[in-house]
Parts: sequence; structure tokens; C-alpha cells
Amino acid sequence: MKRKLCAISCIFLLLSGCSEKPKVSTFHAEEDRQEIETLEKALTDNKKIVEAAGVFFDHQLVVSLQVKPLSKFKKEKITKSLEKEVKSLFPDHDVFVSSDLKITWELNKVIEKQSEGKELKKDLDEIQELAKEET
Amino acid sequence: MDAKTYQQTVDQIAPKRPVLKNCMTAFLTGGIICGIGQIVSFVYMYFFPFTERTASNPTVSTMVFFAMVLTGLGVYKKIGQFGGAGSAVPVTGFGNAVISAAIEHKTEGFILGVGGNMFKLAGSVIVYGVFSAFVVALIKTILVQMGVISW
Amino acid sequence: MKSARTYQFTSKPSIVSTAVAVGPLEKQSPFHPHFDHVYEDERFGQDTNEKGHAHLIEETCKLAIMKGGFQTTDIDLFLGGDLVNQMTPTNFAARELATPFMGMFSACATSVSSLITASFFLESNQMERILFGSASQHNSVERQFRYPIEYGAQKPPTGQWTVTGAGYGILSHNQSDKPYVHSATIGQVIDCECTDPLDMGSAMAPAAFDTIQYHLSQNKGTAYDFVMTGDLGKTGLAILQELIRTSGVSSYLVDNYRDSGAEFYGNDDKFLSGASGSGCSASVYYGPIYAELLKKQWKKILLVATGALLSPLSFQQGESIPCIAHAVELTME
Amino acid sequence: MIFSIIIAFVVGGLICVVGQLLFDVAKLTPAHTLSLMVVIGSILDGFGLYEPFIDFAGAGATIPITSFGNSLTHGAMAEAEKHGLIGVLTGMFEVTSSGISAAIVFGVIAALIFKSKGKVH
Repeated sequence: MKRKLCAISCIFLLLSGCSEKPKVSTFHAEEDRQEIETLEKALTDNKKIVEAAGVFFDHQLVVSLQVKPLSKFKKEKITKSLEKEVKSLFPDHDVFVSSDLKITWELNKVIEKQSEGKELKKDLDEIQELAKEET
Repeated sequence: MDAKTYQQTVDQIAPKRPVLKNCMTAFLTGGIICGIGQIVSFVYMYFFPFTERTASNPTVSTMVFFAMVLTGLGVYKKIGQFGGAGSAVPVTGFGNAVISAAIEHKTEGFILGVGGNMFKLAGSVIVYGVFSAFVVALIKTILVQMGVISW
Repeated sequence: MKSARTYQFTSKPSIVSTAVAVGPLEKQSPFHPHFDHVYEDERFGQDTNEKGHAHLIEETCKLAIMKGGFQTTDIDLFLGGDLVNQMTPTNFAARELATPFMGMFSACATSVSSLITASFFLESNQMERILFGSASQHNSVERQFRYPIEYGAQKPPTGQWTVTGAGYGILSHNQSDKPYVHSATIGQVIDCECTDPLDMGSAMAPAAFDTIQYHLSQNKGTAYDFVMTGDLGKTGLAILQELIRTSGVSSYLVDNYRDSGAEFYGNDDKFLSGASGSGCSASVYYGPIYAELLKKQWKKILLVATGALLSPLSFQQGESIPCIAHAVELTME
Repeated sequence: MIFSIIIAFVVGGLICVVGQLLFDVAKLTPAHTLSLMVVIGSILDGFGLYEPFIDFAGAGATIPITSFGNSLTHGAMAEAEKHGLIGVLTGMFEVTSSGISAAIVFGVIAALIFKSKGKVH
């Protein structure tokens, strides 16, 4: 019986989720530190986010995020509200936000590749295309 | 021998279904099948261009493929006897229903047997799935056009 | 002598020879040493279940005829039946045997109803040898009454496993060294509004009780070694014994109430409530029980085969399950 | 990652427990239970409850048969949004056709390859 009790308690621990700062990774084609700061601030303020990634590329911004397990029910709402917030922060950028796991993986790959120019553009467009797919 | 007193005797003596044990085995079997489903959808997401939402289609097809292999080898009916609803409710149960009927009626020929009897068990699922979807979508569309609710 | 439903046979027709053949799964039965032939293939070398079923019936009948030292031409009448639609397996077996043939259907009670009918024909003294019995094959019965074989439906603890088996015998005029048919009671259709097709035992128990009660009341003072019902299974047998305990029937001189379905697979709970099917009662009655009678292990026994007279259609139309039980009393002097 | 497998395990198991209760307590046949669960799936999607449920449970929500009803309704409503009432009919199998087509294709293949065996476990 003791083993079952400790198993249940550790599941609860996982469910409550870690409350410390979410892991945020960003990349900016034109190295504009100021824009990166504002984005990172916006992302870390939101308590619900566990992990996020953002890529800037001349007036195009692609953000992906992962929410805490328990608040996955409201994943859509969180994504919409964050999109509005980021749009207000970067009015002149074409902002795209997604909370899909695949997009997060792809975006992290793009960040690691540190690619430049047209290749980065192609990757970002590909990611946006992938997210729109319905079936 | 009137029916009511007899039914009381039956209720006393006939062995009851072990509901608690069945629920636990159903939970275990259903959980394992959905766990495998989650792993399969991760595989599709990792290696192929599928998002979390669109990965469900290939996952369902793969689970039906697993159901075919298990049904053909005669393993699925043992899982069914052990798991009960745990093996019937997931989409593998739907696949098993279609595939077992297809295998069963092969002896009556492919057109009349397999063709005519394939949806003997699972047909009701499709029919009432489509019909209920139609009714729900119809009501919602009408309500939206009356402006009561929005999409 | 006749009183309502019980008939006594003054010419005491004897069962001169019997034969039982079963499928591969039935090796697990404690009775299997008494089965004449255990096939390894559940379709008996044929390509469909129904053809296999017909082949099983044909081979078992030929074996019964050969064991009696007869030819198929010596058989005056073949009375048999099974559970498949319109009894096609028995019809096709009768085609091969080329004997006069009358199909009999009373579901799993056919094993005894064919014996009773044969006794009447012999009492009329116009026939010499009648082939009787019944058979069932698991796959062809399951796919017709319940679900496809490979479908993963969960059977409740009251579920029973249809036996793949056939039991046939030859009835002829009285022979001193063979057990004879002393009397018989023809059952009435009893329906106690049971509706669960996966709990046949509870549905058939009242029919068995009604026939047993009637037969024993007509033969007061007679001592029976045992009364063996057809395929009530463990559930049905428990209910029958309860009905008997709480009624006047317990005062009759019966040592033991047994059931071939409950004993067929021993107490292996893989088979849940035991065996069922017309092959179950036939292979137990005309296999081990007949052998024990020949060895004079029993003097007087009552065989009560039980049958559920439903069809997949009647069940879907919301009908309850009507049942019947026929009893035959065998004596060995 | 591991965590969503655990959630899928737990949620999938719970849905199957509901199915088992319908089997044993409500004494429904498998066909009745599955049809009922498909209808429940599509009604839930009518109220927009099933999509967040899929977001939360992942395969725990898409593998059970309730997701079949949900994706039918979802397709119908998505199409109805664009083309109005006729969209309800045209959009029905828009989102989901993999379940049925896979079952049919694998059914015929299985009929070609396999033969039913009456063995007990």
C-alpha cells in the first residue's frame, strides 16, 4: 500500500507543474536586442507558459509556446490572448503564434540552425504553412 | 412457475458480472491502447510533417492496422474477453468489429459475404455517428443564423 | 400405459450401438477417453465451418452404424438435427448416408427428442433399426447466434461455450445385454421471460424443472441413480437444484442431479459457466454415460436434454427466450 | 512528453470505464454502447467541449470512439460556417475519413489473408 501512496503523490507533484520561470529561447535575424527583451518579458510574465520560442525576421515574428499540462484545456484561449498581446507590442510585425508541439520542435530546430536570410524565410513560411493545415 | 418469483431465484443464484474487476481491466486495457496511440502520434509528429492536431488521422489508421493484425491472429478476442469495453471502445474495437466480420464471412464469397456483412457490427456506429453529427450541426447552424449564438 | 405427457414403451427398445466424435478443443474434457474419435481440425478438413459440421455428422453416423455391425442400407430411418439454419449440416450428412431421413429440431434437446421419436416408431413394430442423435459445431453456431468468431466481445460469467461434437446411436428391438428405453416425457415450451442470450442456463432451468417434476410424479417410488440435464451449465444446474430443493420434487428417490454442460469441461473457468450446444448432451449421453450403462454401473437414469428455442431475429425483436426439455428414462437390467 | 502519455493512459482508461459501466450496469450490447458513445462525442463537440478535451488529453481523446462523432460534427460545422446549411452535409467526412477507410481496406486485406479460429485462450 505504501508504494501506491507515494506513486499517487508524485503524480500530483507533476500535475501542479514547476512554477519557476518558463524556458524561453529566441533568435533575431537583425540582432535587435530591444525587441527580443520585450518579447521575452511578455512570454515570462504569462504564468501558464512552460516553454516558448520566438524568431524575428524583418517584420515577421513566429512564436510557439507550450502551456502547463493542467491548463491545456484553455490552450486555445491562452494562444489567442498572447497573440493579441504580442501584436500590440509589435504593431508593425506580421505576428504568428501557435501552441502546437510540432511547431515548437520545428522552431527550436530553426533557432539551433542559426540560418540566415532567404533560407530562414523559407523555414518560417514552411512552419506557418504546416500550422494552417487542417487534415 | 410464474416469471417474477423465478427471476428472483435467478437473481439470487446466477453469478453476477464482476463489475469492479471488469472496470479495472477495462481501465488498464483502454489506458494501454490510448498510451500506445499517444506514442504512435508522437512518432508521426517527430518523423513526418504532422501537427499535434493532424497527427490523429494517421494514428487512427495505424491503430486500425494493429487491430487487423491482432484480430487475424486470434489475439484480439482474448484481449476482448479480458478487457471488455477497454478493447471495444477505442478505435481498435471499431476496427476489430469490421475486420472480424470480414474474416468471418469470407466463406460466403467476397461480394455477398465480405461485402455484404462487413459492417454488420460496426455499421450502427457510423450510421448514428453521421446522423447525430448532422442533427447537432443543423441545430447549431440554425441557432447561429438566428444570431442566438456565434460560432 | 399413458398419462398425459409420459409414455411407457412396452417393447423396451434397446440402444444397440452409439458413436461420439468431437473437435480438438474437447480433448480438455474429463470425458474424452470415452469419445470414439477426437479430430485435430475444427473444420474436419473442410474449407468452411458448415461443411466441416456436415462431415462430422456423416462420419459419426457411419461410425455408429459400423460399431453396430450394420450397413447403411440396414438403417430404416435417420432422425437427427443441429442448430444451424434449416439444419443444413444434418441434411447434407443425410444425403451422403442415403437413408430415409426426418429432420428434428428442438434446439439442444434434439439429442433426446430424436431418441423418444425413434422409440415410438419402434413400438409400432414396422421398423428394425433407427439412427438417432444430434451434433453441434462451435464456429458455425457462434457466428449464427452471437458474434463473429474473432470479435472481441466479453462473455459474462453465465456465458457458455458451444461444444464441437456429435453423438449418434442406433435404436432397435430389445436386447437383454443393452440398455433400453423404459419411458419418456415430452416437454412443454416454458418461458419465464428471460431475455439475456448470454445466460441460457437461467432460461432453460424452469423447462428442465417442469419436465423432471412431471416425469418423477408419474413414476413415484422409482429409484434413479441420477438425473442428468443437457446443457444448463453451472449456472442453470445451481438454479435447477434450488428449484428442486424448494419444491416437492426433492422427496423423490434421486441420488444426484447432474448436468452434462456443467461437467463437460471440468471446472476450467476459461469456459465460464461450462458447455452448451446439442453436441454437448449428445456426446455425453451416448459416450461416457452409455458406456457406464453397458458396464452396469447404473441401473436406472433419467436424461433430460434442454433446449432454448430462440433465434437471432426473435431476440432482436424483443422476444424473451422460450425453452423446452424432453426426458427419457434408460434402464439396464 | 512522457507526461502526455500518462494523461492519455488515464483519460483513455476512464472513458473505457464509462463504456464498461454501460456494458455491465446498463446491460447494453457492445453495438448499443458504441453508438451511444459516438452520439455523446458529437453532442460534446456541438457544445465545443471536445476540442479543448483533445488539447488536454491528446490520444486519450482521439483514440476512443467518441472522437469519431466529434470529428464528424466538427467537419460538418466547419463547412456549415463557410457554405451555410448545405455545408452540414458536404463537410461531414471532411475531417475524418481515416478511421472508416482504414477499417475497410484492412478488412478486405484481412479477409484475404486470415481464417477465423475457434480456439479458446
